[in-house]
Amino acid sequence: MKRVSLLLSLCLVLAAAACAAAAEPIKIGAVFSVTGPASFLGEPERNTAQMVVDEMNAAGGLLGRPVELVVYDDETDVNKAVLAVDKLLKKDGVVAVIGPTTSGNTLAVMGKFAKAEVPLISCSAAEKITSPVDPWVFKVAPSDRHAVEKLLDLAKARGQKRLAIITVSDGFGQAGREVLKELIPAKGFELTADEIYGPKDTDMTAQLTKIKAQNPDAVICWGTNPGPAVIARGRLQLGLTMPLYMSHGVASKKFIELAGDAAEGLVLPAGRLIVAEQVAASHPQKKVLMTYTADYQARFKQPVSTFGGHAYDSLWLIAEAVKLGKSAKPADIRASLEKVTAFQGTAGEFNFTAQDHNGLSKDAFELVVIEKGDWKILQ
Amino acid sequence: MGFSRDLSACGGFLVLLLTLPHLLANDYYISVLILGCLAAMTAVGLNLLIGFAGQISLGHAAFVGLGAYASGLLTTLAGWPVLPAIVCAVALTGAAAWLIGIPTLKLSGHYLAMATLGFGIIVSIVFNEAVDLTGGPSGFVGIPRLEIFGFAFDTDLSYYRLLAALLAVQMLVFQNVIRSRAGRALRAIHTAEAAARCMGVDVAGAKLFVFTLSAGAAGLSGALYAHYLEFVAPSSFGFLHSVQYIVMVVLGGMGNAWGAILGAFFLTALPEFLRAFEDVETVLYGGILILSMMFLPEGLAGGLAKLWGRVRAKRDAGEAGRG
Amino acid sequence: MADLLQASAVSVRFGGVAALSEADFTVPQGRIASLIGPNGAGKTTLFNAITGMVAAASGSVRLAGRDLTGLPPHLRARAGVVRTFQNLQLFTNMSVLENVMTGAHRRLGYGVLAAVLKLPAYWRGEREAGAIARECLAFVGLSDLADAPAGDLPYGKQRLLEMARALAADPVLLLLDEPAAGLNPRETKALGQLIRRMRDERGVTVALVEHDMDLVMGISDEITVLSFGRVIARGAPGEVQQNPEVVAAYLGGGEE
Amino acid sequence: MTFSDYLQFLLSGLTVGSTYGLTALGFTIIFNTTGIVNFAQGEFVMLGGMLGVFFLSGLGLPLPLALLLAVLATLLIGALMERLTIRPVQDAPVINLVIVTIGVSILVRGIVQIVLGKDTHALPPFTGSAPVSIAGAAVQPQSLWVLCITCGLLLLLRHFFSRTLWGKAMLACAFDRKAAFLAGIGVRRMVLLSFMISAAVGATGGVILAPLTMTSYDVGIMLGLKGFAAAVLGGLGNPFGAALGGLILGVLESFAAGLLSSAYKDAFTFVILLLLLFCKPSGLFGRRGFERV
Repeated sequence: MKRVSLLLSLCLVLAAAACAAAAEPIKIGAVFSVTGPASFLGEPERNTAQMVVDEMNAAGGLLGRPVELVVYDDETDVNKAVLAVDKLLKKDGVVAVIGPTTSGNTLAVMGKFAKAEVPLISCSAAEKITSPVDPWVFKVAPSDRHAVEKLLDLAKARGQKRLAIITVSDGFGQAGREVLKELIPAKGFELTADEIYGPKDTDMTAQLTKIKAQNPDAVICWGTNPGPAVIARGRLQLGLTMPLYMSHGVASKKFIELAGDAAEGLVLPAGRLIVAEQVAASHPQKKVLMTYTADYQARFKQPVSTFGGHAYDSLWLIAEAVKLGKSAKPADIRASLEKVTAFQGTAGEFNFTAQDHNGLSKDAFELVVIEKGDWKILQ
Repeated sequence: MGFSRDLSACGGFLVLLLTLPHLLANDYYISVLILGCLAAMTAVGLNLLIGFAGQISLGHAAFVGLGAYASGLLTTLAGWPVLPAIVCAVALTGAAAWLIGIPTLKLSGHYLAMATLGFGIIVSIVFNEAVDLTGGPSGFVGIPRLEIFGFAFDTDLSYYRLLAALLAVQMLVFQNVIRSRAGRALRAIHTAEAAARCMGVDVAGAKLFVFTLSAGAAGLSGALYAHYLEFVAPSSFGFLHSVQYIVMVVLGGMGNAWGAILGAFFLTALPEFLRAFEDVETVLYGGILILSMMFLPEGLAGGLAKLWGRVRAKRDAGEAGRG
Repeated sequence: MADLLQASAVSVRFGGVAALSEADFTVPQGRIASLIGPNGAGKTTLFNAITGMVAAASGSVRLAGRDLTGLPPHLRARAGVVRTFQNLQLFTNMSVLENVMTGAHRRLGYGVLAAVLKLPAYWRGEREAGAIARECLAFVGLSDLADAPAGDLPYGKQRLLEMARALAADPVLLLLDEPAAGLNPRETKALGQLIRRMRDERGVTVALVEHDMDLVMGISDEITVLSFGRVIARGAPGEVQQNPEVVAAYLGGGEE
Repeated sequence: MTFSDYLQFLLSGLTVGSTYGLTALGFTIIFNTTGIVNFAQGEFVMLGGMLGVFFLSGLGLPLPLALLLAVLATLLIGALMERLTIRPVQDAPVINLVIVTIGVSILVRGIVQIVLGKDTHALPPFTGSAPVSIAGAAVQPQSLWVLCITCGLLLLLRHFFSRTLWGKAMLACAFDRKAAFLAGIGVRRMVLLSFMISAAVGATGGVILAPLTMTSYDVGIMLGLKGFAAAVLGGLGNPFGAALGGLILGVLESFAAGLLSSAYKDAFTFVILLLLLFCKPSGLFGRRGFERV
C-alpha cells in the first residue's frame, strides 16, 4: 500500500506544476437547452458558443490567456438548470455565465448570481429578466415590447384597427401575450380575440374558426415552431383572408420549410441576421452579420438562426468587457459591461447602462416579409 | 422490539446524510443532495401508497406542485411568514387529495392509474393557464427563503441539514405507521382486499388515509422545493415528473421502506453522472429502467438485501467451516 | 335456545339471474349450522349476502336481534360476523403471525396517532395483538411457523392459518366457506375436530358451507339445504339425509 | 357562430380524433392479448411519422413506398420490443410491466432524437392540400384520407378479432393465458403478433396524420395519453369502443376549444374522462366486469 500512495502524491505534484506553466485559462460558463422542448433554440446557441470560443483562442484568447467554455445542457428542465448553474458557480469557478435558453429557467437561476457575484448574460427574451434591473443580470435577446411596437406601428400605418391575437402557452408566448394585451388598447387598437394554443397542439382549427367569425382586420400569432406553421396552414385551409403577422420566434428557415406555401406573404419583425445579405453595406451591423453567417454555415452546414446569434453576442460582449476593463475578474467584467456602448451585435446595436441591462431599442428589429420561400426586407 | 431497530436505523441514516456534504469533493453536490432529499420525501410517501397499500398514482407530481404553489402564493401574495405558509400548504394539498381521493379510490388497476393521471394533467394545465394566479408558464419569482424563529436558512448547507432531519423524521413516522395496526391493514388491502374487509378493516377509509398522507408528504416536499428555488414554474410538476416518482419507488424497491430513498437519490444523481454523454442521456435513462425491471424485480433495495444475505450466508458458512 | 343469526327472505339477483330467492337461514347460538346443496345452489351467495359482500335485493339479516342489513362488510365484521373464503385469501406479503394479528384488527383500541407517537396505548395494543395471535396459532397448532411468510406455507397449513386468523377476530358468528376444499381425508378429520373445539372451548357459533358430507354430517347440529336459490329442507343431520327432495336435488331424481 | 363553424369543429375533431382512435386501437390489441397497458403506444405513432419522413426525404423514396416502409419498420420495432423487453418480464406484476413500457417509450424517444434529430418535420399530403368545401366548412383532402383509412382499419380489425382463428386465439390469451396455452395456442406467438399489429396500427395513425399536424421526436407523449384516455372512454378491451372513444374525444376537444376556452382544451377532455371513470368505469361500450370472490 505504501508504494501506491507515494506514486499518487508524485503525479499530483506533477499535475499542479503542468497547470501553472500554461497561463490560467479564463473560464466562461454556459447553460443551454440542447435537448428537450426548447432544443431547436438551445442547439444553435451551443454550436455558436463553441465556434466563438475557438475563434477567440485562435486569435490569442483574452488578455493573452486562453478561453475555456464550460457548457451544460439543462434539457429545458428547471431543476437541471439550477444544478448546472450551481456547478458553474461553485465547482468550475467561472468568471461569467451565458444562457439559459428559456425565460423560465433564467428566472429560476438569476437570483444566484448576485450572491455569487458573477455576471449572467441571458439568451432568453422575457422582460422580467432585466426589469427591475438586477446589477448582475444582463440579457441580449431583444424584448417582446420592441417587436410588438414595430408590428403595431406597421398595423397603424396600414389602417388596421381590430386585431386578434393567438399565442402559445409557454414562457415565450406568455411574455408576448402580456405585452400585446397592454400595447394593443394603449395604441388605440381593438382586441377582438385572445386565443391560446399548447406548444405541442396539432390542430388549431377551433381557435382560427372563432377568430374568423369575428372578422378582425389582422391576426398576430406569437409562438415558436411548430405551432405557427400549423396556424399558417390552417389560415389558408379556413380561408382567413385578413393578414397574419408572426413573431420573431419563427425567424428561422425551418418555419418556411414547415409552413410551405402557407408562409407566403407573412410579415414579422426579426433581427437583421436572417436578411444579412440584403442589409445595406453602409449599415454598421453589416460586418458582424456577414461574418457570423459565413462562419456558422461553413462549420455546421445549417442556416443561421437569430437564437444562435444571442450566444454569439453574449460571448463577444464578455470579450469586449474584458478588453475594456483589462481584467477577467467577475466584478470588473460586470462593471465594464455596463459601460459598453455602440456594440454591433447580431441582434442589434447594444448600449448598456446601469439602468438598461438589455441595451437594445426598437430598431434592433427589421420588418421582413416571406416571398418565394425566402426573407425580404419590407420596404 | 421493532421500534428500537427503526429508531437506530433512522438515526444512523440522519448521521450519514449530515456527514455526506463533508465527504464530497466540493459543495456543488449539496444542491444535488437537496433535490435528492426533496424527491425522497415524495417517493417515501408514494412508496407507502404503491408498495404497501398497492394503490397506484400517476399524478403525484400534481400534489408536489400544489404544495409548492400554495406555499409560494401564501408567502408572496398574502405575505404570510414562511413556516405557517408551509403548514397551510401541506394541509391544503392533503385536503385536495382527500377530495379527489373519495371518487378515485373506488377504482383499481388501470382505471385508478388513468384517473390519477388525468387529475395530474388537469392540475398541471391549471398551473400553466391560470396566468393571473400562478404566473403562467414562466412561473413566478420572489418566494422567500425559509425562516424559523429568526434563524434564516439562506445557505444551501443549513437548508440541507433541515431537509435531512425532516426526511429522517418522516422515515420514522412512516415506519411507525407500517409497524402498527394501520400498517397491517394497508398491507392486507394490497394482497386480499376482500379478506381485509371481513377482518373489520374500513378499506375505503384506509385507502383515503394513505392517499392523503402520501399527498401531504408530496405537498411538504413541494413547499420546501419552492422555498429552496425561490421560484416555481409548472414545468417541474408535469406528467413526466409523476412518472419519475413512480420509477424512483419501483427502481428503489416497492414495499421496502428504504427502497424509495435509494431510488430517489439514485435517480436525482444519475443525470449528473450522465452529463458526460449529453446526447445519449435519454437513451441511457430508458435503458436503465428496462434493465432494472428485468434483473432487479425487487428493485435496488431488494437486490442489495439479497446480495447482503448471500454475503452473510457465505460468511456464516465460512465461520461454520472454521468454527 | 335463541337463534344468533336470522337471515330471512334474502333475495339476490345478478342481472336477470335470481341467485337467491326468499332464502331463510338461522343459526342457533353456540351451535354448528351447515348449509349444503348442489353447485350453484346459492350457498356462497347467501354467505356473501350475510357478510354484506353482495347487496341483497330484499330480505334482512339480524345478528342477536341487531339488524345488519344495510351495513358494509367491515361494520358487520366489527359486529362480530367473521368469515373465511373458498379460495384462500391470505395476506401473502406478511408473516403468519402478522396475518393473525391483522385478524385481531377490530379488537385493538389505538389509533394512528398513538402508533406514530408510540403512546402507551400503542404498546398495550401491540402486546395484546401479539398475545391473541400467538394463542390462536397455538389453538390451531401453527405456533412454530409464526415468523414464516404466509405465502410459503403448504396448502393444508394455509387453511389452518385462515382459521386462526378468523379466530383472532373473536367472532360472534364464524362463517366457514368450504374450509375442507382440497384437504385430504386426514386433514378434513382434523379440521372437524378443530371446528368442534372452537364451538366447545371458545363458544363460537359456526355456520358451515361444505360439500364433504362426512364432515357435515359428523359435526353439524342443524343442516339447511339450498337448491336453485330456494331452501328445500331444514333439520337435524339424520332427518335431512333421508329427505326425498334433498336426495333428488343432489342425485337429480327425474321430476315427472 | 354559424352552422359551418360547428361543422368545422366537428370535422377537425373527427380528424384528430381518428388518430386518438388508432392509438387507442393499438392499446386495445395489446391489452386484449396480454392485459398490459403499453405506455409506449404513443411512440409507435411518432415512429410512423418520423420514419416516413426519413424514408421520404432521407432516402428520397416515392411517397407510397416511404409510408409503407415506415409502417413495416415500426412493425418490426414492435416485435423487437416484445421479444427483448416484454417477454423476459411477462409474469411480473402489472406495475413492473407499466414501468418497462415507460422505459421503452423513453428509450425509443432517445434513439429517434439522436438518429433522426430534434427538428419538426412534415410529410406531404397524399393528394394535395387544396381545401374541399363541405357546406361552408373547409376540409383538407388529407382529413378525408384519415377518416377513410381509420374506418377501413377498424372494420379489418373487427373482422380479424371476430372471424379469423388467429384473432380469436389472441382474445383467448387475454381471457385466460393458461387455458389458451392448454388449448394448444402458441401464447408467445400471439403476444408477439399483438405487438406487431398494434405497432402497425399506431404507425398508420402517425403516417396519415403527419401531413396535417407535422411530427417530431416527442409528439408521442401526449398522443399516448389521449389514446389511453380514448381506450378507457370507449371501454378498455373493446376495439370498436376504442375507435369510437377516440373520435368522441377528438370532437369533444374541438368543441371545447371552439366554444369554451382554447387554453383549457386538454383539461376539459380529462375532466370528462374523470367523470366517466367515476360514474361508469367500464367505459361507454365495455361490459361491467364482475370480481369473483
